[in-house]
Amino acid sequence: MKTLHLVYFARLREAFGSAGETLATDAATAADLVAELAARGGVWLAELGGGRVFRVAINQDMAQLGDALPDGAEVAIFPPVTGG
Amino acid sequence: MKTLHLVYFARLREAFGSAGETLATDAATAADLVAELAARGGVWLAELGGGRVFRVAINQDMAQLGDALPDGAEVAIFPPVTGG
Amino acid sequence: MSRIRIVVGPQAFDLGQEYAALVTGDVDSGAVAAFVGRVRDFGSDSVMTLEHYPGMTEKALAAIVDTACARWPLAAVTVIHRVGRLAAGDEIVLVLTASRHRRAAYDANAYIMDYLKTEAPFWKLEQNSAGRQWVEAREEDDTERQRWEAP
Amino acid sequence: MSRIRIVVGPQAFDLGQEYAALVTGDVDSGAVAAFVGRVRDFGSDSVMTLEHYPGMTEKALAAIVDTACARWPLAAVTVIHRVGRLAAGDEIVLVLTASRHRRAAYDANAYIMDYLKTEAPFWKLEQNSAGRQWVEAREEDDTERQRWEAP
Repeated sequence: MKTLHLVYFARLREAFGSAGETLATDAATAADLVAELAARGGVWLAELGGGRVFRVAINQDMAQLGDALPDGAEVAIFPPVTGG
Repeated sequence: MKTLHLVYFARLREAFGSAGETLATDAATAADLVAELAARGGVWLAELGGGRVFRVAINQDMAQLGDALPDGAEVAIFPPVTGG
Repeated sequence: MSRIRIVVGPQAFDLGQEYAALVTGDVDSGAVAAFVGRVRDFGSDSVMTLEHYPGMTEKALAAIVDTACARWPLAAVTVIHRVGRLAAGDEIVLVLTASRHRRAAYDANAYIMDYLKTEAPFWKLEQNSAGRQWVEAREEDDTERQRWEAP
Repeated sequence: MSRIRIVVGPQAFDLGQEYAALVTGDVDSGAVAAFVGRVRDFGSDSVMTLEHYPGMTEKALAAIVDTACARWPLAAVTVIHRVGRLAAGDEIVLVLTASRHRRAAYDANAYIMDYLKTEAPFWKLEQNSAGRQWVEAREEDDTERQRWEAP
């Protein structure tokens, strides 16, 4: 079991009705975590279940779905960025 | 016979010791004019005789050596430009 | 070492002042390129809100600028990105690049903008009398970034 | 029609003021690119003198800007080129391009500079304690211009 600090931004923050949460999980990779969240159903499934594009950052670095999740990591999930 | 208003700039102005002159000539093209000037010898030959690069403008448009010279034209001869 | 200034915050910036700060005392940078991104009018009473990911934003911009400095001979770089509420015509982003070489100043500037657009965690929310919507990422921005990755 | 401002003269320019004049009232140009060329230090007491061909200079710059406006969607362009005596660190040239599109603003700006460098009749004379010399044209500038002519 590890502890992750999840943060959500922009459209996902609004869709989830949450800016973040602390989660105890066995997820080894970002893909595992996303699958666990999508399994909640509803807006979680709609946003993370494959129908829409999102990005993941681990400890404030852009990450790939296959990347490992260290214990205590800050994991951010957000839409493709639109700054500039 | 036509009349041309010649103007010289930068290194060529200094080499010729002249900012310009009015010339009565039979030169049909820029190349004819350049040959006529180079035939003066000395600095004219040194600058226009083939050893150094120069540019010609006819009536304030960049020109090629084969371009015709209209009567009354302003013909400028100068080194490659170095602004900006 | 390049002089680097990165600012993320709600304050407006002044191009003239930022340029002056960049070049004062520098008689070696013959070329300075600048880019300013502005809020375009998207309808009556349009307001844009820029959200970002504090902490990661600064880290991502620093990484992009460091990569640019490794790739081009840059004497100085400034990147300023605003967050919060902005109106049509307001400035959003400023990138300044100073170099001995014109091409380096231009290319590094465009590189920084192309990566900022696709890697830095900012999101635009547009609101006007017709409603509110999060701006969608443009495929074009990915294409423009990818040209820097060609072999 | 693009708004075009071309100035050739001895006066210093102010980037901030020129930017403000370019964009004031324009809420459609989301992208503004700028380039400033400056006198680099080339030795103690260095002084540069910019000579030009009055009349042809303005004509050549106008032709370059018109071509850029035909090639890219530009809302406004400013080109300022100084002549006369300048010291190290002084600004020589300013090009501002405003567009709806980032890539157009960058490319048009670089295009104008590349053609200005090879087609506009300006000449630089450098003077310092070591002597005086006319700056030689660089082959590199021709190469950079030629990339716009590729089929």
